[in-house]
Amino acid sequence: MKNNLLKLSLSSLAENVGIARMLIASVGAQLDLSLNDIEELKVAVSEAVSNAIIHGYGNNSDKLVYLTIEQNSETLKIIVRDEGCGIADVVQAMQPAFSTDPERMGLGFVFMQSFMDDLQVESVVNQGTTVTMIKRLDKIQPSTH
Amino acid sequence: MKNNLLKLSLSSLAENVGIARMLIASVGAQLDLSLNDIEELKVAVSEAVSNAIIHGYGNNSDKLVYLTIEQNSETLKIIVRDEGCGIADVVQAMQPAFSTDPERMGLGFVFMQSFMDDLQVESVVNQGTTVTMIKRLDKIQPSTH
Amino acid sequence: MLIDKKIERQTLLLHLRGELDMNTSESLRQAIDSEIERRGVRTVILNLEEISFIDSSGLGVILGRYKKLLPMGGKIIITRVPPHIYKIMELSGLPRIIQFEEMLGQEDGRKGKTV
Amino acid sequence: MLIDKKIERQTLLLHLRGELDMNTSESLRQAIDSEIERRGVRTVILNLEEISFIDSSGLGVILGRYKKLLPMGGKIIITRVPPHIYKIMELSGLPRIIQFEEMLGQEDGRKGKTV
Ligand SMILES: Nc1ncnc2c1ncn2[C@@H]1O[C@H](COP(=O)(O)OP(=O)(O)O)[C@@H](O)[C@H]1O
Ligand SMILES: Nc1ncnc2c1ncn2[C@@H]1O[C@H](COP(=O)(O)OP(=O)(O)O)[C@@H](O)[C@H]1O
Repeated sequence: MKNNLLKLSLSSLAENVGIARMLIASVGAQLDLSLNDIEELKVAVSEAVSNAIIHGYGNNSDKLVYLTIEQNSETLKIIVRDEGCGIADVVQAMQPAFSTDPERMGLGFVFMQSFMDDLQVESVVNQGTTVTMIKRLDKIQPSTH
Repeated sequence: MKNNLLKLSLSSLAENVGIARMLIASVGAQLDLSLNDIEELKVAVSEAVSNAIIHGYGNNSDKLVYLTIEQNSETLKIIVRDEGCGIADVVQAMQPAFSTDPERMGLGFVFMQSFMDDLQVESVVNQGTTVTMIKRLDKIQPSTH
Repeated sequence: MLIDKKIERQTLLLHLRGELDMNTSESLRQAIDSEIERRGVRTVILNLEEISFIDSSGLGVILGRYKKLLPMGGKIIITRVPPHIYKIMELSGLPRIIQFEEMLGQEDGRKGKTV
Repeated sequence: MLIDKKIERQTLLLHLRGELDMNTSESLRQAIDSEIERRGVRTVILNLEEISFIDSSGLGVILGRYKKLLPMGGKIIITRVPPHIYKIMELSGLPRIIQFEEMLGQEDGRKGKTV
């Protein structure tokens, strides 16, 4: 499998979250991952892109979210970046059930963490947030379908 | 329908042509275009991205192809750009059945032209090619399914 | 997402189709809340059989409806959840709080546990 | 794309599934050419019933096989083309050169013209 690089910048529209998921699903299918692994990658990407739109940009649709997918033989690296409000306390933000929005569950980072092998969050207040997630491909069983 | 901007840079891999098609198909579905219109957009994008990989980059997979989709209420603009070998004579290249590859049909530009309302090709030898295609959305009947 | 609605007395039955994410969960919230307020609905049954995707935005709206109905003496019941959707729900802890019925099996349509 | 192969004497029947583009057309070319060369196949029948996409790369490989078989006294026949795929093929002029059989109708599976 050749190395692959896909970079998608997308308007911060709710409709585009599905497009971001589809992109990672296609890469997962190219890699012949199982449906279960693809499902998990979709959830992780969905959470990170939703956070960028909802929290980073406060649902302002004029902004851009940056999704990078970098794949080599060992790893699939997914980077979701926004140039939004940033997170003052990343450790607190990543706590299960912590949310600054009473209507939300505070499970976004929990899902990203559960479904990926590594999760890094870098954030600067008023400059933006970068979420880097890694899935190790050498640990994954190839799909049997 | 809000304006939307999607920019995808993708490694010049044959596998990625399907990803480019899927991106335009998703945008078409968001816009509630008919299956027939979506099919035509897919062919146009497929031709332009294939040309960038095959002709622009001579199938060298280390390069990047740039796909931009810009949508407002009146138009859907699709730009496919490469930084490859360029085209010396664009008018000749766009002739039906003209191809520099004896195994190919020379129909790529014909398809792009047939399926889009406007097609512009700019190219500089050794610098690359930019194909700009426009679909007018005000002319399209909304889908009935 | 498509929402198919049926109301019988104080029970609202919603059959959902498609993806339940930040883009679509708002319309689910509205569909439920408006019936609670306008028609006094107290039991909401969500048939998730044809849901193909869910994330924390979708789960949040379901939990939010549970929280809204509870003090009114109402309840929410989730039925016919496909296995891959159930996995995500389990991770969120929702099945410990909300009533699940008629679970769908991995391969066939056999009935599973009724919590 | 998946290629399902059957050979009977000098006839090769290929049932194709999926998308026929620059990524997959090369394997179709190889599948046909190797049978022409190794087993002396002279008639190639392509069943396109389950092809969901085609562009000029896919059409080029089909035309190329036609050109290869012609001087050998061979031929290529295309069967069961879905309407939206046929539209693209028509634009390329392929149906004026290559034999099409058992066309699929717009809605039902009724047989259409046999060119
Ligand atoms: N991209 C982001 N920009 C700004 N704040 C963020 C971002 N992502 C997450 N946060 C903050 O972290 C908190 C927890 O995020 P998360 O675990 O995804 O839960 P939820 O989205 O349900 O609130 C959010 O409530 C928000 O305050
Ligand atoms: N992105 C590109 N970079 C360089 N040359 C190109 C590019 N796109 C098209 N061409 C040239 O234009 C010709 C005609 O293109 P097209 O109509 O798509 O037919 P085909 O791809 O079948 O050759 C090609 O054979 C090639 O020489």
